[in-house]
Amino acid sequence: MLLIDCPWCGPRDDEEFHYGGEAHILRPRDAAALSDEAFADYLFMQQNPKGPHLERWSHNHGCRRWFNMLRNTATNEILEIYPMGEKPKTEAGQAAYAANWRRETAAEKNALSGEGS
Amino acid sequence: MVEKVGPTPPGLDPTPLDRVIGPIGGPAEAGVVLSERRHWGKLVLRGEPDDKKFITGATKALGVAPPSKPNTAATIQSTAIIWTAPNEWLVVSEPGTEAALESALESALAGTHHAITNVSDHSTIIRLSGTAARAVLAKGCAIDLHPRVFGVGQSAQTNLAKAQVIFRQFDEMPSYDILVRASFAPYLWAWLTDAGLEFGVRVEG
Amino acid sequence: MSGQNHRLANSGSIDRSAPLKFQFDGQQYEGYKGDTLASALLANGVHLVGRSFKYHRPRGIMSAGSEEPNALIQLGDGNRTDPNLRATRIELRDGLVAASQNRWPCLKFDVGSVNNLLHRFFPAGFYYKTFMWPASWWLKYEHWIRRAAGLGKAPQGRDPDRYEKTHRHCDVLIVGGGPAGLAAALAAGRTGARVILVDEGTLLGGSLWSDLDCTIDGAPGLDWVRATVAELQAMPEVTLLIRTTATGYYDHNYLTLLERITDHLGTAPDHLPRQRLWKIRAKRVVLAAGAIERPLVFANNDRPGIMLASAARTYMNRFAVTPGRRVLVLTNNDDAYRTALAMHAQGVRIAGLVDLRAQPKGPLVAAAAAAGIAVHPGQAVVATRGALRVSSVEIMKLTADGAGVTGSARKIECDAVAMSGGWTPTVHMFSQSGGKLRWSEDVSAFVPDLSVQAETSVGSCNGAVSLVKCLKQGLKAGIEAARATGYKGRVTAAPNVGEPPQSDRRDLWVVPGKKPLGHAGKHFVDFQNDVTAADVHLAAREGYQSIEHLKRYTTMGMGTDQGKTSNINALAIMGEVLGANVPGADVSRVGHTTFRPPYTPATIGAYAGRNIGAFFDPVRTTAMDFWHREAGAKFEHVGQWMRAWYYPKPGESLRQAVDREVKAARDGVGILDATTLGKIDIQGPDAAEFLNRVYTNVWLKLAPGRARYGLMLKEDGMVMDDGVTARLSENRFHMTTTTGGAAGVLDWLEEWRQTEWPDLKVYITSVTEQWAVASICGPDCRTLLAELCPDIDLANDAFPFMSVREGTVAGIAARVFRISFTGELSFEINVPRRHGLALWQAMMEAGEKYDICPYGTEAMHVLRAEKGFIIVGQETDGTVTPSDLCMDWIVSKTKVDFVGKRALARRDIVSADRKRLVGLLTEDPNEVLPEGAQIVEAVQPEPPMAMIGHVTSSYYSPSCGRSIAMALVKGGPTRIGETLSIPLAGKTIRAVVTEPRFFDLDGERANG
Amino acid sequence: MYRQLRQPGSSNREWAMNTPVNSGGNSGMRGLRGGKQRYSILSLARNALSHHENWQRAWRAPELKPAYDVVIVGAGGHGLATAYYLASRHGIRNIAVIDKGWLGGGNTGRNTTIIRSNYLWDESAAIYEHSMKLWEGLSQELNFNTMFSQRGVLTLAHSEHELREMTRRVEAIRLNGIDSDVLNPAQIKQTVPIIDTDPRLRYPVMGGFIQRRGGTARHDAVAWGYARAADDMGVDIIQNCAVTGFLIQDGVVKGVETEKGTVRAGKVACVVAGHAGVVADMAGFRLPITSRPLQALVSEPIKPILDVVIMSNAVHMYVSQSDKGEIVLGAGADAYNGYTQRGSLTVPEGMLAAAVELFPVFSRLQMLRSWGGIVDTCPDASPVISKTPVSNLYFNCGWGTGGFKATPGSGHVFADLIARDAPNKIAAPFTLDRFSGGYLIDEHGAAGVAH
Ligand SMILES: Cc1cc2nc3c(=O)[nH]c(=O)nc-3n(C[C@H](O)[C@H](O)[C@H](O)COP(=O)(O)OP(=O)(O)OC[C@H]3O[C@@H](n4cnc5c(N)ncnc54)[C@H](O)[C@@H]3O)c2cc1C
Ligand SMILES: NC(=O)c1ccc[n+]([C@@H]2O[C@H](COP(=O)([O-])OP(=O)(O)OC[C@H]3O[C@@H](n4cnc5c(N)ncnc54)[C@H](O)[C@@H]3O)[C@@H](O)[C@H]2O)c1
Ligand SMILES: Cc1cc2nc3c(=O)[nH]c(=O)nc-3n(C[C@H](O)[C@H](O)[C@H](O)COP(=O)(O)O)c2cc1C
Ligand SMILES: [Zn+2]
Repeated sequence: MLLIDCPWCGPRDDEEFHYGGEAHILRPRDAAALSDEAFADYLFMQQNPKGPHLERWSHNHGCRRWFNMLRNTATNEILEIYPMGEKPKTEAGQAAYAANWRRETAAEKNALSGEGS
Repeated sequence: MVEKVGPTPPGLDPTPLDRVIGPIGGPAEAGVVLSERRHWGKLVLRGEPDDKKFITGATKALGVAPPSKPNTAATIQSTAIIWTAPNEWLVVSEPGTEAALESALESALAGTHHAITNVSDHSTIIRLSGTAARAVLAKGCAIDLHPRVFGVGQSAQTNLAKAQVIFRQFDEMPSYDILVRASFAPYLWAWLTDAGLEFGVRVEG
Repeated sequence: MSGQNHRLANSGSIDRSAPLKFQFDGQQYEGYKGDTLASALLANGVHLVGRSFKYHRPRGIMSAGSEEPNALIQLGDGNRTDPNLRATRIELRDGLVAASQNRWPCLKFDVGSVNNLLHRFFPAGFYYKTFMWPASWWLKYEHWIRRAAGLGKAPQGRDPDRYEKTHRHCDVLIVGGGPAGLAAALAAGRTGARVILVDEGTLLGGSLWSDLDCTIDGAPGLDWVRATVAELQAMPEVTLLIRTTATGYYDHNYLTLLERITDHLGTAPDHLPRQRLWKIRAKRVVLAAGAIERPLVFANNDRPGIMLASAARTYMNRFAVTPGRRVLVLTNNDDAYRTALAMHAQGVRIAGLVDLRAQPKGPLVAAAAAAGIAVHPGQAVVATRGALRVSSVEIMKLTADGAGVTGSARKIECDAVAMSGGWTPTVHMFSQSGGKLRWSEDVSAFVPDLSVQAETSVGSCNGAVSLVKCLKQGLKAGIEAARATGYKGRVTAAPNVGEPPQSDRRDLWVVPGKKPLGHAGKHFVDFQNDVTAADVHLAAREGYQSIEHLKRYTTMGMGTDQGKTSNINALAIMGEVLGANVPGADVSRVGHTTFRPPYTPATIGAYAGRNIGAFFDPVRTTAMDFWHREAGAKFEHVGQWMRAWYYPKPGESLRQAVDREVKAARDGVGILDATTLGKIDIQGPDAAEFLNRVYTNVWLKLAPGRARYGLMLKEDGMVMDDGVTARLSENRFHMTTTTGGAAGVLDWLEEWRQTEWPDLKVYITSVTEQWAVASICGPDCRTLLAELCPDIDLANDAFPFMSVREGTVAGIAARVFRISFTGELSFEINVPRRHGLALWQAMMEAGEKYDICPYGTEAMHVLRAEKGFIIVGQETDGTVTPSDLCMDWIVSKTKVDFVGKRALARRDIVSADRKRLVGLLTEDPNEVLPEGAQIVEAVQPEPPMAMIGHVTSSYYSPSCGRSIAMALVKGGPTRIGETLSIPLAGKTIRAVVTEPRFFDLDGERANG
Repeated sequence: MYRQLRQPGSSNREWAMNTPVNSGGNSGMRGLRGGKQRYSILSLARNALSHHENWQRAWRAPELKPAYDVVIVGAGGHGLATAYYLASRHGIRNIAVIDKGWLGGGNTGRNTTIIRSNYLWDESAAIYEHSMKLWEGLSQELNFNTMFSQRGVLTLAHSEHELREMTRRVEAIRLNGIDSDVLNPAQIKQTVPIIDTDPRLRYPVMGGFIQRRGGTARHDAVAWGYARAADDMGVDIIQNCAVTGFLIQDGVVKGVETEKGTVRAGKVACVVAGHAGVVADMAGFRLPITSRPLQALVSEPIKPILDVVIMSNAVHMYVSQSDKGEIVLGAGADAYNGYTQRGSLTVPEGMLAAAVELFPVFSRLQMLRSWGGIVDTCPDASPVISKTPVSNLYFNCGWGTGGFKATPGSGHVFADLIARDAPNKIAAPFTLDRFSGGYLIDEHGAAGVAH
């Protein structure tokens, strides 16, 4: 039973949370231009490392906020928790982030495109 | 063929627990005291905490600043403003006061990005009190309720048995007001009564 | 009956003033309060208590703790019977009824023991090699194998007891209440930290209850225990739990404790649970679980009367029971000398002290000699005798290397054997925590090495042998744990300890016998599962050399004791075998099997707790539920909700009731409780944009006061939910979802808003239960509503189809939607939940003159199917796109993006070959197809047949006067007009493909 | 590239059911073909006389050779079966099966052993039924008693919705030529007397269907039987030797790196279940797979009380009683990725409550041991049997919570894929290109618990 430190509510049992899979998946901006293969990559091909994993969680039985987390899937050790739209700050987190092949957050993506909404 | 109104006290609107609570009473020395708080007003207040206009507006309408500290509730007279998320509060007020409060908030917040939703009927409040209240909660709630950690003025949104709840502690007894969705209230009431069995349960009106 | 003929006259901590009667295998016995079933049986001279799993060999009590492999008991009777309980852990109570297991017809004469005679044919894994011919006979063989296996019997009825669970947090959790654990608790408790100390036994103090030869600060060890416990009890933040086993150690310092509350009371008071599962989140954990003595592996080491030396000492010192009158002690270490001396002091005759060590020395050895005990150094027990209890042993001189014996055998008469093969630290919880073990030559066992959680092991579970070390480690760990959680305190000096010294051990993993291993007698390693040293050799010979293969091939360590007394012996023997064959292989390389929860078997009911029966899953009901019930409705579970399914009049069948309800809804006025639909309040300047992104159709231009039907897709393009959403004002929408989808949709919206579109200014709030909803439909519904609703103009142009108005209905402030799921003129009236019942009653009352008819979910399904409206979850199953539903009209071609858009363009998704929605009309109009039936193009005489689709919805339609069905069929609309077959068991139904719409094709009726 | 084009529109149906089980020749073979000592009642008796001192090794402990025709990564049931069928059906015997641990120590050694073939979709039915047919002669073929026990698998329905889904599945199964009987609550009570069929239960037993040919097998024996038979034909099984990388030249795999050195190989086949993602990563591509803990537990052994396998989706639990007498229980996977072979307590708590709810007599039994495996699940809960972006490198994975039952069939069609470098008709729907095309074989939508 994981003890997850919700950035807002503090430490709670994993039962209160919803696991949202890999973090930092870039949703294609111009999906129409993508091949089926490239789109499948976005849709289905999630990182599945044995070791530090950047993932999203939501405290959905509490404050309903989403956040990012770095967890070692081989030990369940939680290494870092950081807000949605931000990058990890720990060394392990940055290494995991660098190893990701589609590292961009929604905020970054918007910044890239220079548009608001 | 059908009874017009349920065992709801005359002149009152029915609550989700009217047909569930059963007889009022129980041992005087019971470790657990349960009651329902009928139809308290409940407003969901949304707004950005870093928006000064919003905070001042809300403070003006409520008479107290919406708490910025997670897991706490601010109170003013009988009204409690419970932190539920970084941009969300639940305002619990005396029965019948919610409409006035809503319009006071609306006018105080005009021009800010905010939302107010009247959810007075979405949930009901079960009041749990008594020397064993903490032990009863602990049977279904995984968060630490030890007085060193969780005391008067604190609140939590969490699971209690199989229901999602928001509760806050309001005295040292300890006593808690537990907000639970209307349709889960009968389940939770039954569960609380059952969990209180070893301590004795008294039901109050 | 002379009774407790093995009870010592004095000593022990039993309550001699409280004699208790009990029954074992039908025979009456007496014991005392404070006894376990095992100690009471031994007091009565009963050693034979069970039969082994495979060979049905007679077995006696081997231990005094929860590691017991042999003494498994069926306790109690009726619905309160418990199989497989360890006699060593059952507290004696008056009237206790116990029986032995796995024997027939009786314990003394067990037919199953022919297995023992045929043992040669049953080596480890024999069943993998046989029972294969003829192939069809396996089920027959298996039937008998199954009957022979198993141990005790399950109760036959419902468990009358209740079980509870509770959560608890603490700063320091201490597992084990022996000297090490008590010391830790004392140190931590004195700082004011929140401490929980658990022990599975009935008394705190652990081994000090049997090691009476120890002193602390000059006084008996038990004095220190009493003082310590008293001090701990006085600390408000310290919780002491006895009869409580730490069963599991999970991630992030989450542990489970199983407390036995009423078992020892006999009859339990009603208000108390039988057991309670504590779920602890501890900041720090101190493990002080002690050590378990190992048996020695010698020929026929399993006869009743042969037990662990420390157990013999416990029975003597704690229970005032002697296991025998002539006790032979067999040891490879000093500790068993303590047992011999304790017995000797109580006047029990020591038949001999056989020591595997060639030259044992030290004070204990000297003391034994001084006491006149016959010590036989460098000797081994090579055989034992005695049918139902050991009666003699043979000893021989060991060769220098210990691999064999020389000289001639000497017989020694005895009626009990106390053996000691060293001690195995109880590292179960440590290992469960994820900690890494290391082989320690000091104790010849695994000890904690690397911790991975916030935990410390202390005392003999950490490899400490002396009491003083146990105390020191406990005190240190206690204070450090408290400090780590923010409390202040100093390490206190350990008390002065007086204890016998210990010298070296001689590990002889297999004590040699007269003949080669496996040729004469059985050297048991795992007593419960009848695994012998020869079986370990066999496994190695056959290639099952990994410790995990050894375990699974021989079932070593897989019994109810999980190998607590056998694992180290087995793996050491394997290490020896491999060491002989494979260079470099030794015990430490063999490794240990995985430790898993629970530490000892744990009642299933306790893990279920109160989450059964009424508490298994909440049942949700609406504000009008009471009315439906009174009206005699039949209910249907939809998700967690109870919904009125139909309202049969006396004598009516489902079909008759539904026909009537449908007719009323089409011809007069029908009323449905639609409360359970999910409702979401969406507010903010970007609310419309937000909807535009999550729905497939366009939303930006929807005018306030108007409503629109929307379809939500998953990102893979498959239909996820649908519902009508209304624009209440420029920046505010009221969304509805399916009943089952409500929670999921809310989470889905939040996810997209927070993670993908954080810039959108939208607030989302669930209001599902704020509103009670009565939906009325039918030609008369407008007139009816007009009577109750003075302030909304209900005329078509003032309140057009797909719009929303606010007003009062029956004097209640209401949100009225003009939408229709039945195709009829229809209004959905939303009022605050508290008024739901009043609204319903007012409608019923006012509607009486129109013969208003309540209809349930079944009629609703028929009504919508007649119109060809889909139900998510019935027409869809997570693999269906809007186009598959022939709902391309709702998918915007102009929007650049919405969730699921790109997925719809994938090559297999645009294939013409997909299954798409059609209608089906059976050739026989009275034939109603079963929902779920499969459709074929061509019927074959025999399966297999190629299926091209299946029936998703099917009803008798009173409005059409015939059956109707919807189906997903390959090619879909291209097949309209074709006749397809639905081959059912026994008959084939033929049906014509149509549009999936059957009634009111031009949609006029919704206008009234 | 790795797209093996499956013609859209080609029906998967006709071929599905009748593909001969022993395609590839050698049909009807029985027992071992190498020099191994055979197991039988006679050999058992003979060996008893020599105190069992003359039993041969079930498999050798060979040294890793520098090169093989085929290297199989992963000595679970599927990997070993692949080796066995490559050797026995395709005559390829210069094979190494390399495992990082002990053979059979992955999910094969820790599953709840349910075997059935009553799947909803044609493609699934085809492969699981193919497997079932192989199970039916497996002990004899391998000369190793796998204790395949066709005691029946009964799936319960607890609501109107489940009854409807049940009809859909039962009809599909029936038309696929697979056995299935519908039972009403009374018949269910008769079949399983300890089940609570009180209609007032929160999830009352409203009906069910039973596949009588379904059942269980002794999981370890399956791995051992295949290992022994493969070893008998010269296959090298290398234990305690993790594969750490691949030799890839110009998009073609040439061998693997291991803890014991480099091994060259003509073809490499990976069957590493929970570690599929990790191993694919070494080869430089990704799979649509997440690895999660799946937990199971057993009670203490008791005398027989449950003769069939029971599966229930609504209360979320499945259960059988093993030949040794334990009640074997399982449920769904944990919600988050993980390689710890343990999960959250919530899952066992849930399954035990469900078990007591349906079988009140379980309440006083005791849980003996609980554990977890690492299951590799695809978005559609169906497996991947496929070529990959790297030539001559093949993957068989994604069996998730339900691949034990597929062991023989999976190994059989995978061997065929490796030998011919092209999937046969049974394997074709399970290639990786389904994820880009979108033709998924979604077995969780309608089929419920995928065990
Ligand atoms: C608790 C549980 C219950 C289940 N219940 C059922 C059930 O009732 N019915 C059913 O049909 N299925 C069930 N399953 C699923 C089933 O167990 C698996 O699908 C199946 O056993 C997979 O077999 P495998 O041979 O592919 O994988 P595994 O047996 O897991 O074998 C994979 C092997 O690959 C090895 N490996 C991994 N990485 C490397 C590397 N880098 N180098 C070398 N070797 C490596 C591993 O050590 C392992 O031995 C269950 C699974 C679990 C966990
Ligand atoms: N070689 C040895 O290891 C050896 C030999 C003989 C005597 N001793 C003596 O034994 C004593 C050891 O003291 P200690 O405190 O380490 O151990 P202990 O055996 O005295 O106490 C351990 C306690 O832990 C409890 N326990 C174990 N697992 C548990 C669980 N999962 N849940 C709840 N309770 C559990 C047991 O009931 C026991 O009371 C010392 O006096 C030492 O000298 C040691
Ligand atoms: C069908 C089945 C039956 C089992 N029966 C037992 C048993 O009787 N005793 C036991 O200790 N473990 C039993 N186990 C569990 C194994 O001991 C072991 O926990 C499991 O295979 C996982 O391995 P691990 O715990 O070593 O990781 C059984 C496992 C399975 C799959
Ligand atoms: Zn939170």
